[in-house]
Amino acid sequence: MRVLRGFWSLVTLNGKVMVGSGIVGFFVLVAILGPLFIHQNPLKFTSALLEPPSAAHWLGTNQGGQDVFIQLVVGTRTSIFWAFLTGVLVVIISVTVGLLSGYLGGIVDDILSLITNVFLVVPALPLAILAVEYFARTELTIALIVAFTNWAWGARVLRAQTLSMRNREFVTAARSGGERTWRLIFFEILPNQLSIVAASFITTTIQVLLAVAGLEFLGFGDSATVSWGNMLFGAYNDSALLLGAWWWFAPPGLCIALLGSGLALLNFGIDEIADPRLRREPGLKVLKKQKAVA
Amino acid sequence: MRHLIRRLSIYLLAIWAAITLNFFLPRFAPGNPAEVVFYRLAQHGEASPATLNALEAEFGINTTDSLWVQYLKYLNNLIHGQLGVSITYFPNNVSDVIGQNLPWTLVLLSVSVLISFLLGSLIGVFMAWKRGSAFDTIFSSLMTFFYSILYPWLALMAVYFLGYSLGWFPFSDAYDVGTVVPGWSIDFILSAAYHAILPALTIVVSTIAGWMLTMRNSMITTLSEDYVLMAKAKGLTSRRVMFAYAARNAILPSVTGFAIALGSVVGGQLLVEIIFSYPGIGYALYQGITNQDYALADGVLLLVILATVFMNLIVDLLYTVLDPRVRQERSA
Amino acid sequence: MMENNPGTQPLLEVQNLSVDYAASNGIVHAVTDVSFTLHRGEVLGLAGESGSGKSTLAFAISRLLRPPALIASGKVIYHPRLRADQQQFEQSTLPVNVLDLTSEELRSFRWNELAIVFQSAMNALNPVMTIGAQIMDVLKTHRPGMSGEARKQRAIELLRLVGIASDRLKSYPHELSGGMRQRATIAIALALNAEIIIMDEPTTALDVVVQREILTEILHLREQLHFSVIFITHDLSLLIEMADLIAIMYAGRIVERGTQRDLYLRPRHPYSYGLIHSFPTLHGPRRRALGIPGSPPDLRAVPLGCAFHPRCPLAFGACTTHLPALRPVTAGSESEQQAACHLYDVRFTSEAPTTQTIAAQYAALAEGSGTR
Amino acid sequence: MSFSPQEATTSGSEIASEPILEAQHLQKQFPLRRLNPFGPKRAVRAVEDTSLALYPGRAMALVGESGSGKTTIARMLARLYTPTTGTLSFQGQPVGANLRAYRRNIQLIFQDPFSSLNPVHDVWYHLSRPLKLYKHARNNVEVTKQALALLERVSMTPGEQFLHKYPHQLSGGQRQRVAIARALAVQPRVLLADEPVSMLDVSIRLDILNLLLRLKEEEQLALLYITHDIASARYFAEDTLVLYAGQMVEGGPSEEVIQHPKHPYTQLLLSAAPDPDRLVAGKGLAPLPARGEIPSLVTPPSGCRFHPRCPSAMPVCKEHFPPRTDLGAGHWTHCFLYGDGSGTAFGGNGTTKE
Repeated sequence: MRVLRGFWSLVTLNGKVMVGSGIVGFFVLVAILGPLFIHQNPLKFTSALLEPPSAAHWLGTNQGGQDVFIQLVVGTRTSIFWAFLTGVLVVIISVTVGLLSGYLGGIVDDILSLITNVFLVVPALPLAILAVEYFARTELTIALIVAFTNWAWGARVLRAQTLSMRNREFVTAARSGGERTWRLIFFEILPNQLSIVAASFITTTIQVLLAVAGLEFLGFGDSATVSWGNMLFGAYNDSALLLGAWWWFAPPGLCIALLGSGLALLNFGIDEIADPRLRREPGLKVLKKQKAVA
Repeated sequence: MRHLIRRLSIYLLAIWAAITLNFFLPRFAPGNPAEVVFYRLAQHGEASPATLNALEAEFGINTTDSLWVQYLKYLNNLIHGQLGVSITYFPNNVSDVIGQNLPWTLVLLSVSVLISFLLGSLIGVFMAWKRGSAFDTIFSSLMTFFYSILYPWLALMAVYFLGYSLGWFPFSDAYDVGTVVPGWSIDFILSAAYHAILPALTIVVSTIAGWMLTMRNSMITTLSEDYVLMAKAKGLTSRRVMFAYAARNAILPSVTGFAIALGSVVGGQLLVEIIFSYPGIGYALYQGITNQDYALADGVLLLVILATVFMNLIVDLLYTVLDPRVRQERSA
Repeated sequence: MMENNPGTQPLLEVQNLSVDYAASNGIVHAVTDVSFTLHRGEVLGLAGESGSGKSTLAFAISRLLRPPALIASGKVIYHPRLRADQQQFEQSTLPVNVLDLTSEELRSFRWNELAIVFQSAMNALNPVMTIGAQIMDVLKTHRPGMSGEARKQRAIELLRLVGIASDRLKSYPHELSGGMRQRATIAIALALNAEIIIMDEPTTALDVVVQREILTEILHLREQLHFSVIFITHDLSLLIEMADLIAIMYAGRIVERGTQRDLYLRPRHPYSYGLIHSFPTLHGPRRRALGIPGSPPDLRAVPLGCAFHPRCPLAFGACTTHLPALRPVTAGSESEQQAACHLYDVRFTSEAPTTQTIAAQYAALAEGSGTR
Repeated sequence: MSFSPQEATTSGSEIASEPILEAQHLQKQFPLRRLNPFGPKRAVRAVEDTSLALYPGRAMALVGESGSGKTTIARMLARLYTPTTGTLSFQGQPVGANLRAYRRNIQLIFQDPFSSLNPVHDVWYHLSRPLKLYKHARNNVEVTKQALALLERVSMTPGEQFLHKYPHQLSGGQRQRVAIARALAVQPRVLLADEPVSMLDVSIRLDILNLLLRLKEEEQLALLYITHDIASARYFAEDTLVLYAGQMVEGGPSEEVIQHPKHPYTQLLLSAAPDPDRLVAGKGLAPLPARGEIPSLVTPPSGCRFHPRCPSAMPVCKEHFPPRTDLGAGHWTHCFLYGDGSGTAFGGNGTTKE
């Protein structure tokens, strides 16, 4: 109960966090519960070809007569699942690299930051295409390759943070008190970086969501799976544009943008909580009426 | 100097890593890409056993050369600009295809990235300066939505609504193929500009939010610095305080961010070109991918990586000019 | 050029100034009902600990407060004088309320009449602009008629004035040592011959030797250029050596003010006494000193009555209920010493305590804690 | 009242006990990274040839400006830095590789109580770690009991009220008390206090200094007090050692060093220190005998590093670092103006007191 209340107060602390978690929460709920209400194979072909939205097909049908709404709901689960899973994977890599590189310094840091910098310089999408084209087209391949090409940014941020924190006096104090290195890293430094890790997880998830959808759009996805990116691939390849079937390609992209906005809001909110300078002060409204302030 | 040499070594390593990855991946990947390509060529009726041999050499199959010899040969070919033969545009060389498409990409990319960066940063400056105003609130909301938009989707929407339905702008090709001839004529330039509007708009809209956000946050942090307060206390005009003191410093993290974001912008550009059938290297890449034309696709990707690394170097140089602290380290 | 004796003509009168901070859990009074007068050519010292409101007061006077701070009430009256040598922000000698200036008037008031030296020169200088450019910036804005060459000459002259070689004109702030940077900010402050220079802990970040050099420099420049100084610091021992008048702040209010001599030799407010004796001495007997028990108050919960009463060894009943006002410590004396303490209010005490009485009470307190 | 600094300020000969911690010829260089591996090796020469000894129940002050190497010395004594050369011995035994055993006896107190406590941990956690690490407490019940006792010892009563507070809920003085309690939890014999009050409000500084003095007397702790404020060195420590740019310039009984400074740098430091008594004596700010700032320690001046600023510098000062000259009563200095007739006396009474 206390945990729940703590969570609630955290969420309501900041307007952006509130709206953001509302949006993300909605999509997560759809991803978990949505498919339970759908008893139809989303890939089933019917004879109702290219129908615009109607009561029977809320978002119309595509060229194969498949129901776009049903695909969207089922795709929500796939897309969110893989985005979050990849996000977690990326964060694990970046936290490990960032903390080790920043804390240990020396030759370990030299090597790790060199690799990090190389990955920062190389554009992620072309590198991912280069890597993905020779492998089997599955969602897992995409997840692994996206993780492989997107971890560097988070690692760089965490390294910089760790580096500045390593010389903070409380770490030196704990060290001179006789604490072991792993305890210094995980009990003294890491807890202070949770907001950064959270922010980096969210930013990464947005990146990953877009990167996965981008690769799927290029046709590297598993065509037997329904996801937002695969829907876009299908729509584009089957000339939805020329057929004028906006209901086919608009919804999946909109969902990506909305989920991304929700995540972005969460992220901005966390930034504001962590850096009070970004917060809007409550007294601002009063102030405008005050003549004496420049 | 130190700083630049360190950066240079990173760039060289990045290029080497990309090239090496490109060499080894097809050799260790499951299956035989040479055969795939060969069968595709066979469908076009352009395959002979000699072609298969050439292809197998390219992918390192059925060759007596050791891996190292192959690697060195591959590097040698690269240095001489030989990226192999394209199947899609058979019998053209990949380098010729890229050479034809590259200018379109470069012009479109540089124009739209510059507009996006400058405009986004400028809006960010004003958002921070007028924090809490209607201007800030409206752009903040827009920024949140466009922050995480998928390039190809935005492109599809633009093509469908602004191009296809309303018919305001052309939405395929880089110029009116039927009526104008490429050259330095007014007609051609106007036509090219007209055709570039939608793709450029797509790139600007999908990247601008990032610059706005970076600049706004950085500017807010800078505005609370003492030197901005002192500039105000000195009685300088608002414009001077805002630009010469606050924005001039706030732009520094933005420039660093610019380098990092370049990669994703370039990736986005490739996708946008596909949707607009814009004859840049993104379009060539798509041809390569859909036709399993590995030589073409890999050539484009390598070039893109190389170009991005090069642009990073330019941004680094720019940063050195902008920040005297780094400049001093260079001379030290 | 200086036709009046220092200390006779009022230059800046602060009247009942209050500054509030709008915090999420209500309003915090950072500065409450502060009044004082700065005369021409005077060095006024403002001393206080963190949270005493001394810096907020300085920012309020110069109208540089940032949200969520706001000026709740009060006036800051500035008495301009005609100066033949330069452009004036207003062509009259009528007093003006700085808080009523329009933004254009304010812009012209700033630096022409009032300049500021900030605490950390490293942070107060624009890191991407040369020192010279930051000086010439002021001249360009406020002296539009000046030629580029004249601006440059003036900048060199200013740097020389504070002891910086002219070849430093093209240096960036990070290329200078800490002491040099602070000198450069002083040079900027002198650029327009401002009447008032507010110095907000200008030497706190510096080492003792450099600190002393710069203080000597400031006093020397004042002799030459006749500006007035409001000098803000937490280090009372510095003020005693260099200020003409000292005001001591506690929890947003002035609790005592007087000449430097009076304050050092005969502090009247128990807080002033405690603060002066919080500094170990270099000479004389080494005796146990106690400082002041307890901590400065949290401004979100300032004690009722006199804010100092929980820490005061001489507190009595009235201190917990009635707010003391500043009043002369000895009725009818020519000295300007004033203290906000009920011990000097005939309504509460028949006989005002001497410094010795306060010392004895503090000593008793030390005795008590020694056996703890 | 147990405080009587004068009694403790005895001449060096009366120190009865053996030093508990002794440092001999400590030197520390921080190598700088080189771009060119064949180029000259560069290093920050932070501390040169420093020897000092700490005694139980006595305090020694290290006085110097920023860049003088005082913090580096403290961190070498705490073995947070490994000395480049020199030896450390604890109770006559050389300090070996077992740092945890060493740290059982030596504890450090930091300058900034706002950063020396971890913002995510409460007071109980901060005190529990040393108690558990050094096995002074076996379980959480014992930790709580001992934590309360520790809070009591640093005058934070009632302790229950503070036990579960986080650093941001405490005032600066309270945080520094918690930091001291954390150091005491180890049950050390030596406390190294690195500017323990310079970040605190003026009025509560003496309170913390008095607390440390009480601990020194009650528990016979050996104290090293690092400060830039020479007046507080006089208040706090029996002995004072003055550092300039990584070199020891003068040392001895505090009263002796401060009232009769011999080294030109010590004299400069004293004339720059705020001294309201000068106001009473007559005219305001006294002119300084020298100007300038501490030189770069990457390319420090040769010989005595003070020579470029020294008003009495002689050619020999550029050549060598002066040897130690004993001035009697435990007072010594490294300056060519004294001893061996290699220079003339400086600053009036150059002779020793005997």
